Amino acid sequence: GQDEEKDSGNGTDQEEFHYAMSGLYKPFNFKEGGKLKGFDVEIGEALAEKMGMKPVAVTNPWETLIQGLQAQKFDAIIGSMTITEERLKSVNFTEPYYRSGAQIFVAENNQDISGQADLKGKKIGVVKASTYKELALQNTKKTNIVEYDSDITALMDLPTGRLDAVITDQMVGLPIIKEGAIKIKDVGEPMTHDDQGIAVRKDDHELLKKLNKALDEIIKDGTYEEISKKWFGRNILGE
Amino acid sequence: MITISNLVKSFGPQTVLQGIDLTVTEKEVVVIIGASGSGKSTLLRCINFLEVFDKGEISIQNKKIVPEETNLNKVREEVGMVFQHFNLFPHKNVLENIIEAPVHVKKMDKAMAAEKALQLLEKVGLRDKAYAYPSNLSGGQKQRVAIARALAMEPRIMLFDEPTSALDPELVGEVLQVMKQLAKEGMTMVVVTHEMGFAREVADRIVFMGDGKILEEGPPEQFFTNPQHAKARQFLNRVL
Amino acid sequence: MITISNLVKSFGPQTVLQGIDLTVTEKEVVVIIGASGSGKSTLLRCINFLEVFDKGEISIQNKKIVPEETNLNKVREEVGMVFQHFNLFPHKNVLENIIEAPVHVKKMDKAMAAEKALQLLEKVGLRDKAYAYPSNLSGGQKQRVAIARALAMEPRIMLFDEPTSALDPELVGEVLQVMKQLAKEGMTMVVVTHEMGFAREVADRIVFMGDGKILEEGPPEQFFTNPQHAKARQFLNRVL
Amino acid sequence: MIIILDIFLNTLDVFPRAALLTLRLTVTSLLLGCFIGLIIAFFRISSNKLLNYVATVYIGLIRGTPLIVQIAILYFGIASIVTFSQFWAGALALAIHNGAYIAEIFRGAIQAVDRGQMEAARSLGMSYPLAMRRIVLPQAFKFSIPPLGNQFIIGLKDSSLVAYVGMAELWGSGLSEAASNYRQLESYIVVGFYYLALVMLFSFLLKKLEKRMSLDTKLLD
Amino acid sequence: MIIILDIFLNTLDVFPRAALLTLRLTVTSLLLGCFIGLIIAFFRISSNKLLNYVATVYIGLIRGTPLIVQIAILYFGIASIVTFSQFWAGALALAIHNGAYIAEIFRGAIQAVDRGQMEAARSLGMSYPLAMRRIVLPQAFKFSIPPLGNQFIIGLKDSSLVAYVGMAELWGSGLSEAASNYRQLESYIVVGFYYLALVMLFSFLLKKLEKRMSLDTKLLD
Ligand SMILES: Nc1ncnc2c1ncn2[C@@H]1O[C@H](COP(=O)(O)OP(=O)(O)OP(=O)(O)O)[C@@H](O)[C@H]1O
Ligand SMILES: Nc1ncnc2c1ncn2[C@@H]1O[C@H](COP(=O)(O)OP(=O)(O)OP(=O)(O)O)[C@@H](O)[C@H]1O
Ligand SMILES: [Mg+2]
Ligand SMILES: [Mg+2]
Repeated sequence: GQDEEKDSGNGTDQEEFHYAMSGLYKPFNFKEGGKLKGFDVEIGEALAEKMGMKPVAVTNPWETLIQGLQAQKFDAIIGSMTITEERLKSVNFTEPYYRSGAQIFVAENNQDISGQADLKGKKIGVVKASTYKELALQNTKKTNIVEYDSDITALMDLPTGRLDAVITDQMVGLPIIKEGAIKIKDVGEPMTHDDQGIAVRKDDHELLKKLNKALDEIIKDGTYEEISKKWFGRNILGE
Repeated sequence: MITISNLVKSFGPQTVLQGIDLTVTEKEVVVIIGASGSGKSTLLRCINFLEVFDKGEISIQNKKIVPEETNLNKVREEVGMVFQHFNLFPHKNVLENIIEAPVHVKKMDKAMAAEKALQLLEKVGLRDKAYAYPSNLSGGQKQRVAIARALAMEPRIMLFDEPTSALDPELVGEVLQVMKQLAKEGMTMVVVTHEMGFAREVADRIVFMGDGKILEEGPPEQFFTNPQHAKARQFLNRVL
Repeated sequence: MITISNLVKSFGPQTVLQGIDLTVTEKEVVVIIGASGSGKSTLLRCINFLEVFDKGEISIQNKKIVPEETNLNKVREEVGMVFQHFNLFPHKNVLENIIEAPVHVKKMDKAMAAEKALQLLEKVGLRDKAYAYPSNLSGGQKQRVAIARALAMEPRIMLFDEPTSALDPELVGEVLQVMKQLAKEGMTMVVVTHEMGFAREVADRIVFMGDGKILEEGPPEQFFTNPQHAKARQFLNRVL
Repeated sequence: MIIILDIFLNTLDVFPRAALLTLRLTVTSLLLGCFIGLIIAFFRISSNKLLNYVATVYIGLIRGTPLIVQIAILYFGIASIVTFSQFWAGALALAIHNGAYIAEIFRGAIQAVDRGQMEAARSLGMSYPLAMRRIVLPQAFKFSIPPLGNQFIIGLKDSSLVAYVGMAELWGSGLSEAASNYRQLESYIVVGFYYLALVMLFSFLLKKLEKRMSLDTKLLD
Repeated sequence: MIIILDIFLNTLDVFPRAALLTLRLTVTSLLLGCFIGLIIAFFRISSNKLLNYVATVYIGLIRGTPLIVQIAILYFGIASIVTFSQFWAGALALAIHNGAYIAEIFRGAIQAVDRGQMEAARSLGMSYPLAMRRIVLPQAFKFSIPPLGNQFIIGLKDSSLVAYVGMAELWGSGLSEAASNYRQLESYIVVGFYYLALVMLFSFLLKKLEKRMSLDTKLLD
């Protein structure tokens, strides 16, 4: 439990940096053997080091991440959150820490859907409170959209036939296809190019400044590239 | 009519019937008496195969009944039973109680069954209660309905297990009256009762049970005036 | 000792006590009798303030008790009560039952309370049951413990509400014996009972209640041999 | 307060429909659950050791694990055999859950019917199934009305857990709503009121039914 | 089957610890719940109209809405007043939920103690609180052991719902595990077994306790 983290490392008197994610978004953030792992987790650790703080990664349900941030349950969200106008009303974002795109995934044996044009009237799964819901709405009726807690659960429901397609980040689906863990495939071009940012509270200008500075530093000194290569085999910062 | 030989029945370690031999002939009225726990009810329930017995034989109408082979439901149609606690069906009215089995077991036409039920109710003096529910009847009325219900299946034998002992004293008479009438009409009856007056007046034979055995039997005059077995004397001293 | 004047008590629409006037003097034994439902228990419970009465006054030891102003717990310390159903505390043994109130209400030293409790048990003949639990006592023993428990608070008055009517007949004597002893020692007592023999022998005065009123009172000799009120005569005819 | 009222008014196109879905889900799963429950109850009272064992294990598994775990397992487990729509997958999961509890209700009710009723029926020549159907079950049914009603209300609340598999019933809609208006607390309170209203409605109907029944059962002896 | 065993063995560093957290959560929330329950039970039996009303509304709200909705509301509601750690926020939410059910258990148990006990105690000069504490409550406590044990088992299973607020107890860990090994069904079955083991353990302990208690209560009259 995260409650134990407070008393875990009092050897140093470093200030703690609590950053949150859903923990259900492999390979960006997920738990293995009870330990949080993934790209987001390591970015957070690298940033904390630059800021001279002690990193503490925590999980929180995706749909309540912003609420949790505002309730001061943690200091920042490093959870693969896309920067949107809507979200900017509630929180501030750092510069993008990676760029990705929304991708359509379908069951491996699906022959009907080969791109965005085929989504009309299809049952589409997305994660709750995601930007992908808006994308889905552009292509199908509201009643055809099924919302999940986790992208992985949504993808799992493709082979069962309960869903025709899932829209989520390309980086989430591609490793699964590579592992062959769920029988799915990606179709068509990425639908968007999204900037992913680190969210902080609106009034927390100091942390925003420090995070942007630290982000710049890890990109410049190659730490970022190292982490990115480890998880994706390439640099996902993009342009 | 009924021939029982060497009937043995145990509940767990306790042997409740220890080899009963008993014959009941056509139109005979046999009254079984004995102390509480002596096995009277168990014997009656065995005759109706409501209890599975361990050893022995029961023949009804000269046919040996083997529980595994015989359709016991058919046997039970021939053997009516009246219980101490009436066991009327509370969710059905008096008429429905009576026609339930004729209609659903004998597949009798409903209207015909109802007509016959009303005749039976007439006979037990409850014609006007045909549409009452059991909860609105007195104990004596309930028991008379229960008798009519059993008679509706036109059984050849009627078993009564203490039919009056759950009744207020002032209601006992009306039930005994119906039973006497039945005996007079020639029904074969086996009656467990504590009503010694009834036994004396109506029984053709008294069977006295103790400890799961028949200790003494004989015509009522002889049994009541000159009981042979010590336990019978003791019992009579207590109840008379 | 106790002065009750114009006591009125209703339960909903039913007026159970319709203006009771009664005085009990020091060391007097008053026995209240009357038909079931006449208000005897209610009167007793009012004296102990277990019931809130509607009108009237009760003074104890010449002090008028106003329920809102007086510490009723203090009053109850002075007025012991024995109930028909004993109401022993089942999770405590006999000794603990007796010392419970002295220790926790009067803050008496535990050892001292226990010593006194043993003396009281001696008095009611149950010294050897000090460590038994209520469930292992007979009804008569329970009631004697209940009396000892009430006495342990050293009350000035003892109220008894049918202390023997929940007992098997053969156990009534032992409880009455203890009560007689108590009366002989000069305890002020108000007793509701159906034991006419006890009333006749021990009472200084009989109070006869009917319909929530005191219909007649007087010394037992006079009351039992020559009752004035028609209802009293009727009542005595029934119970004697 | 104003925010809550605001959200309430703004969601009038969403939540009432979601409440209907919740109701449909509840009623469907309870009816299916009664069916399962009746069968399992017969297994429990049967003298057949195997049937008995099946019923005991089933009830033990269901009562020994959280509903959310059961829903998750059934949702994916059933999918590997046959594909149901989301609604039916959810309803079936709830029905299998409720079935265990309803089985115990029916068993209790059947055993609460006086043994003399079965004996009297048998002594009239009725077969066991006939006696069960015509004499025992109608009486048992009356005994089971109050606990069944209670189970219905529990089932209504429990249906919120199928939001986990993405169903847009009341709670699922509440989650979506809150995620898009960033007013979690207030949105959840509005959802809570919908549930409360449904539960109160059902408690009320239930009490009426019970009163009517108890008038009827005055006829019982 | 092999996959299940595999997952079981691979998660031996996760799930047993998660099970412990589930236990801690359950015990903490039940103890807190007993405390809340006792107070609310007194409110319910009190003659004070206001306290009575408070208790009735509290119990009605809790029993009229799904636990998941309550957890969500309390998690964010409490957060807007005072910040608790995740553990305490979850435990408190469960406690407030269980408190309502436990209050009804205690109320029933107190009312099951013979009225004569209170009267006898009062007649000996004991004050109401003293009589309640020394005479009525010890007896009520015995009556409430079986339903409390039952509530404990319900609470154990219900604790799975705090996974919603991100706690890594059994079910939360199961979700995480499944999201990383892509083996949902099998992971959930493993979690189910952990719950089953805990529930069976507690049922067993409970039966022992009840047996011991019933030996004790032979001493009651
Ligand atoms: N179903 C049962 N299981 C165990 N023991 C039983 C059962 N039915 C009866 N017995 C026992 O068998 C013995 C005989 O019982 P039975 O009812 O036949 O006696 P009875 O002569 O009818 O007595 P009563 O006059 O009290 O009705 C008793 O000791 C009784 O306890
Ligand atoms: N708590 C109560 N609520 C309502 N009515 C009550 C209550 N207690 C007593 N009564 C009614 O008050 C009347 C007098 O009761 P009470 O117990 O004082 O009579 P009693 O003379 O002691 O009778 P008994 O000899 O049966 O004990 C009765 O009609 C009774 O039903
Ligand atoms: Mg018998
Ligand atoms: Mg009285």
